Amino acid sequence: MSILHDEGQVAIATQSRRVLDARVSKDRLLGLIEPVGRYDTVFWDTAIEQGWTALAIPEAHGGLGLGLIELGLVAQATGAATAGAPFLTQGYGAVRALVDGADADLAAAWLPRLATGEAIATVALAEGNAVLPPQPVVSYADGRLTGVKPAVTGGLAADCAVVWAMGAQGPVLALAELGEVGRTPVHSFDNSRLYADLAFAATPARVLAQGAAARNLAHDMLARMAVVTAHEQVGGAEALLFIARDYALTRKAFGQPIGAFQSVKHRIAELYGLVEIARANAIHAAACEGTADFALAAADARISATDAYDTAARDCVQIHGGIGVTWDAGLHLHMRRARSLAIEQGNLLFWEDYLVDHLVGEAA
Amino acid sequence: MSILHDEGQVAIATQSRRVLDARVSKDRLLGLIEPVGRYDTVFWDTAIEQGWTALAIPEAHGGLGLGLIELGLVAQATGAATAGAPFLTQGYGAVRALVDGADADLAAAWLPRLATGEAIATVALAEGNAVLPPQPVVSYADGRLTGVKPAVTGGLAADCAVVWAMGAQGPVLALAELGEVGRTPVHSFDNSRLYADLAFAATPARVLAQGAAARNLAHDMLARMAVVTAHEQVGGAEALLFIARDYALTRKAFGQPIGAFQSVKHRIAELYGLVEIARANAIHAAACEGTADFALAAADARISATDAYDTAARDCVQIHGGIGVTWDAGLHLHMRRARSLAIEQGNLLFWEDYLVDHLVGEAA
Amino acid sequence: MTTIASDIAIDSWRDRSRQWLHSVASDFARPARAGLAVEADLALGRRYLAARYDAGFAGINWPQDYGGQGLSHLHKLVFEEEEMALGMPSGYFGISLGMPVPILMRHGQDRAFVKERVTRALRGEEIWCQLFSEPAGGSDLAGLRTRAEVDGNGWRMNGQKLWTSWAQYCDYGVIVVRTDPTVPKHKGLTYFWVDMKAPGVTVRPIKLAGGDSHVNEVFFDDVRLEDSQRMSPVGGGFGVAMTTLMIERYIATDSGGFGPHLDLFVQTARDTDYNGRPAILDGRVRSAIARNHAMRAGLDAITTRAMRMMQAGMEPGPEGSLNKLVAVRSRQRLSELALDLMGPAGLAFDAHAHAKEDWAASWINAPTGRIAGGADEMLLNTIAERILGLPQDHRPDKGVPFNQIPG
Amino acid sequence: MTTIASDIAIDSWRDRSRQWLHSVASDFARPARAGLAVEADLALGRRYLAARYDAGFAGINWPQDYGGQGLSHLHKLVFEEEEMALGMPSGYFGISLGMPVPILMRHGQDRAFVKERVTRALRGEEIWCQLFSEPAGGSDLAGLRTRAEVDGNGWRMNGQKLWTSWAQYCDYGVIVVRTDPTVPKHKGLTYFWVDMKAPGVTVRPIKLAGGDSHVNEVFFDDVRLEDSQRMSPVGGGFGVAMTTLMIERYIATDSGGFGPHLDLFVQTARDTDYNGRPAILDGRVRSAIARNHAMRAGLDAITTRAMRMMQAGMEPGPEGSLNKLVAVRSRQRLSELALDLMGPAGLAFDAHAHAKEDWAASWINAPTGRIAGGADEMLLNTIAERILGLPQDHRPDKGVPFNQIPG
Repeated sequence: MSILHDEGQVAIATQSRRVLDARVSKDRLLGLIEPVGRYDTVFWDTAIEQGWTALAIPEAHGGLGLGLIELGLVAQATGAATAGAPFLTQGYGAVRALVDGADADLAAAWLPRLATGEAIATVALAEGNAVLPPQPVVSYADGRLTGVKPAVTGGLAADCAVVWAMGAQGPVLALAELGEVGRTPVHSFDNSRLYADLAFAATPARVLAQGAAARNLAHDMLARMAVVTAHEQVGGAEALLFIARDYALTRKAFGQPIGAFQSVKHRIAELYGLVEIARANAIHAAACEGTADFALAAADARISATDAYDTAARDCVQIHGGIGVTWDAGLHLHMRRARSLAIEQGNLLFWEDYLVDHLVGEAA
Repeated sequence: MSILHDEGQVAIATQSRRVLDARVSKDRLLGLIEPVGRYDTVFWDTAIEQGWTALAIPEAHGGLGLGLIELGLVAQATGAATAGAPFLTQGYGAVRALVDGADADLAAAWLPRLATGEAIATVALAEGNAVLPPQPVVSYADGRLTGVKPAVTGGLAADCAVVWAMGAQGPVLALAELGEVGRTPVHSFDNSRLYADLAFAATPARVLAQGAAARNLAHDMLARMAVVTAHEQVGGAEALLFIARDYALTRKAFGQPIGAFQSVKHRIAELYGLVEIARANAIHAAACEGTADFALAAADARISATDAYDTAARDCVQIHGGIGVTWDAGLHLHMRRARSLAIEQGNLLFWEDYLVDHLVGEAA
Repeated sequence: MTTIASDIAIDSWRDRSRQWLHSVASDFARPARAGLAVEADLALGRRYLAARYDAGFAGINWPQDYGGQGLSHLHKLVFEEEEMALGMPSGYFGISLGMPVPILMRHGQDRAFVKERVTRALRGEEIWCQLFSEPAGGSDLAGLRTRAEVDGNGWRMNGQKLWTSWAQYCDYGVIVVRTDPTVPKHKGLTYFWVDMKAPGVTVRPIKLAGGDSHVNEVFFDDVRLEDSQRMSPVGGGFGVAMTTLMIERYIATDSGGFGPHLDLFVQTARDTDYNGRPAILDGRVRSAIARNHAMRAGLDAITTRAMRMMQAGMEPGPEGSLNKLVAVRSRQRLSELALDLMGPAGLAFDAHAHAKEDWAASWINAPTGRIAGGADEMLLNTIAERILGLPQDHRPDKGVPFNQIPG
Repeated sequence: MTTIASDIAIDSWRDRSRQWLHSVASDFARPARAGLAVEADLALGRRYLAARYDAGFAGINWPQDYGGQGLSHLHKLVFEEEEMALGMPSGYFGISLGMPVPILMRHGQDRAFVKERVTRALRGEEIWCQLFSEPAGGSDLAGLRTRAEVDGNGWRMNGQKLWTSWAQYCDYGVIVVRTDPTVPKHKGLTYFWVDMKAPGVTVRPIKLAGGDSHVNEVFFDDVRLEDSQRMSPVGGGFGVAMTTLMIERYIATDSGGFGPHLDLFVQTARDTDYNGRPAILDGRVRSAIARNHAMRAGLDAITTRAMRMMQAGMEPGPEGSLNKLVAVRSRQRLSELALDLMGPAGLAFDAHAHAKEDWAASWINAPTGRIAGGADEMLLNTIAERILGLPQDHRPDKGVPFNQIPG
C-alpha cells in the first residue's frame, strides 16, 4: 500500500476537480433541492464521460480496474461540488457485490452497462434504523423478492439494486431489476439524493451470496461505501473551510476583516484540524483496501469525516452571518448534504459501535 | 417555596463568605494536599463556631432547624474557598437519615453532638462503582455490620457512619460507631477529603430503615447531598470565573490585556453561562426540597454544576498559561476539588441516568 | 412555572387567559392553521388580534389610554406563555408590537397620529417593521450607510436595508439612518418612522435556507420624510436603537431555543429502535437528554427568578442574556442528533412544518436563530464586556469620521 | 506503522534497533526504573546514553564527524519509537539533544569546542537547556526582558528566565536576550550559549501542580558572556529562536498527547462495571473510544505520511502542527472520563506514576502539556496565520520601540 499518491492519481484528482468546477452550477443545484425526482444530469453525464462509472470495474468487464484510492479522489471532488446525483457510491457498492458474488453471465450482463453508465445500480440493505438488519423483513424465495426497503438512495432512478433479504437458509444478497418495482418518492431536504421506498412484490432476483458469505459481503460493501462517502464528506468539509477562510479575509466588521477576530480565526483553524484529520483517515482507509485493518480504518474515516462535514457546515454558515442563511448564497447545499451523508448507510452512533466492536474483537 | 433569598439567607451567604475569606489560607490548603489523614482544622472550627454544623438539625435536637437553601448558601462559600474538610455534606446526609429514621433515643444520642460538632458523621453507601448497590456486599445481621466500604469520604476522621448494608429482609440503612472499625487511608489527589476504606468486622450498628423505606431514604439522602455538592461546585466554579476574569484584565500579552483577545474573552463569557445556569439549578433544587420535582431538580443541579466546575478548572488554568500550572499559584486546588466532587456520590454518567430514569418514570 | 402559580393574582389571571384562549381555540389555534399558506395564516392572525383586542387581552402591560390593559410585564408573559402553548397566529405581530410600536408610543411627536397607529397595530389592522441591518452592516449597527439629507423642512432618504422581517406585509416601519457622515460612526445616526407604502419604497423578499421568505431587502429611493417623523434628536438615533435591541433580546426567551420541546426528543428516542432496543436506553442518547434537560431547567429557573424579581419590583440580573445564546446553539445539535436517530425517516422533509414541532424544520432554521437578533459572537462580547467588564475588541474604526473609514 | 514496515531498509533498521534495545532492557527499561527518585533515574539515564553511544545509536541523523550516524530523520524516529515502547530513561536529554545542541552545531563559532560539547551531550555527560520564556513573556517571545550589554570585548547579562526544563541538571544552555531596547520588539534580540555553572547564574526549581519540579526559574546577575558565545548576528536572535521552536513543535508528536495509550482506556472500560455491566457497553464510553480512536488514527496517518514524504525527499505538509493541539486537549478530557469511570478507585493518586501509564497522573499534568511548547491559542493562531493566511491579531506593540511599550 502507499498513502502517497502517484502521478496518475494526482492527475485524477486535479482533472476531476477542474471539470466539476467548470460544469457544476450552484443555481442548477439550488433548483434540484425542492422538486422530487430530479437530479443533475450534467453532473452524471460528466461522470460517465470522465469514466468515473468505469473506474472501479474490472478491465475484463470494460472497466478501468482501478481501486478505492482513485474512486476516493473523485468522490472528494464530487463532495466539494455537492454533486447533484448519488449514483457513484451506491454504484460502487453494487459493483463490489457483482464482482465478488455474481456468476460469470450475470456479471457480464451488468458490469459493462454499469461501466458505460447505460445502467444505474444502487444498494438496498437497511430497514427501519437497522443498517444491516439481522432478520430482514424483505424476503427472498423461489428467485423472487417481496417486501419494502425504505428511503433507498438513488432509488427513484436506479435500474437495479443489490438487496439484503431473508432467504430460507438465512439472509441473502440478491440482485433485482427495478423495472417493475413500486417506487414511492421520499420528499427530503436533499431531494437530488432520489430517495425512494422500494416495494418488491414477487420481484425476480438473482442471489449473489447467502448465509455467512452474504453477511461478510454486505459488511465489506458497507465498509467500502463508507470510505467513498468519507472522501465525499472530506471534499465538502474542505470546500467549506476554504469558503469560510476567503469570506473571513474579505468581509469587514468594526473596521477590519472578520478573520482578524479570534472567534472567527480560531474556529477556522479548528476546522482545518478536523478536515486534515478526516482526510488523512480517508486516504489511509483507501490504502488499507483488502488488509486486515480495513474495517477499522473505514470506521475511523467515516466518523472523522462525518464530524468534520457537519461541523464545517455549522461553522461556515455561522461565520457568514446573515448572508450565510440565504437561499441564494447556497451554503445550505452543503448543510443539507452534510446531513444526508451523515444519515445514509449508518449514522455516527452506528459507526462508533462498529469501530468499538472491531477494536475489542466483538465484530458482528 | 421561593427562589428569592430573604434577608436572613442573604446574611448567611455574606457572612459565610466573609469569614472564610478571612480565615482560609491557600498555603495551609496546599500543605494538606500531599500528606494523608490531615484536614483543615481552622476551617472546621469555623464551621462549628458559625453554627454550620447545627444549621440543618431540628431545633428540638439543639440545631437551627434551617434547610437546604441555607446549607446550600454555606456550601457555595465553602466551595469558593476549596474548604479543607469534607464533613458538611456527609454530615448533612447522616443527619437526614437520623431525623427520618432514628428512634427518639438514638436521635437524641447523636444529633445534639453533631450540632455542636463534638461528633463527626459520614455516609457509606457505595461499593465498587455502584453508588447504591442493589445487593450491597456489606452485610447486617444481629445488630452487627461486616464487610468493607471503599473510599468513604471523611472516613479517616468520622465518629459514626450511616451504612447501606444487606440485611436478612433486604437492604438496610444502619448507624455504626467507627471507633473499632479498621480504616485504610486512600492516598488521593485531594487528601483533605480524608478517604478511607472502612472495614466493618461484626461492628455494632443500629438500623435506621429497611427494605423499601431504606431504599427511599437512601435515595433522598443522595439527592439532598447532591444539591449541597452542587452548591459547593457552583461556588468553586464562580471563584474560578472571577480569578480568570481578574487575570485577563491585568495580564498583558502583545501589548494589551489578554482579556481583549476573543479566545480568552469568549471562553470566560461561556464560563459565566455555565456558572449562572448551574447556580440557577442549584437554587431551584434547594427551593424544591420536599416537592415532587425534587429528584429531577437535584439531578439538573448536580449535572450542570459538575460540568461547570470541571470546565472552569480546565479553562481558568489554560487562561493563566504557565503560571496556572505552578504548585504555588494553587489553581490546582480547584482542579483537584472539581474532580473529587465530580466522582464522590455519583459521577456524571450516574446522574445523567438518574435524571432520565426519573424523567421517563423508570425511577429505581 | 410553580413560582408564578404560587402568586394568587397572577394565578387567576392565568386562568382567565387560558379560559378565553380555549374559547377561541377552534377558530385560531394550531389545528385551525395546519397547512395554511402564509397569506391565509396572516389573515387569520389579523382576525385573532381583533378578537384578542375586543376580549381585553391586547397591550396587556401598556397604558390604558393607548388601548392597553395597564397591567404588569409579568401578566403579559403569562398570557403569551398560554398563547404560545396553543400555537395562536400572533407571530406576525410579535416584532410590530414588541419593538417599533412601543418606541412610537415613547418618541412619536404627533400624539393623535400615534394613538391611532397604536390602536390599529393592537387590532392587527396595521403592522410595523424595524429597519436596522444593512448589507454592509451585519452585526455592526453603527456602520449603517442608509442616509437622509435635509430637504426643505424635511428629509430625503436613500439607501438599502436588509433582513427586515415581514416587511412585505408592513404598513409602517421604524428606521435608523445616517444624517451626518462627518462625525464618528455611531454619532451620525437619527431615528425616524417611515410609511412603507410611500413612493420610493421597494420591498424584495429574501428566500432563506429553509425555503421560506419572511425577511426582506428594502430599498429607499429619494423617500420623503417629514421632520415630524423623527423620533430622536438629530444624531441621537443610536441610543434609541440600542434600547430597541435590548427590548428585543429580553423578549426573546425560550429555553428550547425556539425549537421542539425536549419531550419531543424523549418521544423520538422512545419510539426509535437502535441496536434492537429503544434508543432511549443508549448512553449517548441519555446523556443528550440529561444535559439538555439540565441546561433548559437552568435557563427556565433564570427566567422564573427574573419574573419573581420584576414582581417584587426588583431589576432582574443580566444573566437573562444567556438564553438565546445557549438555547439556540443546543437546539441545533439536538436537532441533528434527532435526525440521526430517526435514520432513513430523518431524511424526510415537510416544507410547511413548524420549527417547534419538527426536527428537520428545527435543524434547517437553527442557523438563522443563531444569527438573528445578535450573533453568538456578539452575545458573547456583550456578556464579556457589559457583565464581566472585559475590554472591548480592538476597533480600528473607533473615533474615525464615518466618511473617512476605508470601505 | 505498516507503511514503514513495508520499507525494507527501515525494516531491518527497526529490527537492529529493537534487538539492541532488548539486549540492554534489563538494565535500563521501565521495570528497572520503577520507584527511582529523579536523581537516581537521571544517573541511570546517563549510563544509558553512554551505552547507546557506544552501540552506535546516538545522533542517528547527525553528521558522522560529530559522532552521529549520518542516517535519515526517519531512522531516528523509528529508533525513538522502539525506545519509547520500552520506556528507556532518555527523557532528560530530549530537549538537550533535540533543540540546543543542533543549534550549537549549526551556529557555534569555536568548532573544536562545539565538537567536544556535542560528543559529551550525546554520551549524556553534559546536558543543555533552552532559556526562552520569561515571567513577563509568556507566549510572547518577542517581549523578552533579559538583557545583555556590551562589556569590553564581550557582554554582561542580567535578567530572569522561567519554565526552563531540567535547568537544575544542566551544564550549558542556549538563550535569547535583548541587546537593543531601542528598536521594535523582535528586532533587538540576540542568541547566545551560556555556561550554567558560570558565576551569577542561579537556578531555582519550580514545583508544578502535579507535584514534580522539573522546570526552573533561572536568574542571571552580571553574568559574563564572551562574544564567541554569540550564535546569531547581533539583533538577529529572533530568527534562530523561531527555528528552534519549529524543531520543537515538529519533534513533539504523540497522538496520545503524551498520555496513556487508548488501549489502556479500553482496558479500564472493560474492567470497570457500570450499571452492573462492563462500562465498555455504555454508549457514552463507546463514543469516547471511537472518537478518540478516529482522532488518533488521523494524527498517526498524518505523521506516517510525513515520514513517507521525508523518505521520498519531499517536504511534509504543515498539518503536523495539529498533533500537540488536538492530542493533548483530548487526552485531558479522556483522562477525566477514565477517572469518572473508575469511581472511588479514580480518587487514588500515586505521586510516582507516569503520565503515559496512569490516568490521574495524565489528568493532573495535562494542563502543562496544553501550555508548554506553545499554548493551544498560540497554535491556533499559527495554523490560522501561517497555513490559512488569516490576518494577525491586532498588536498595539507592533513596530513600537521596546523601551517605549507601557509595561
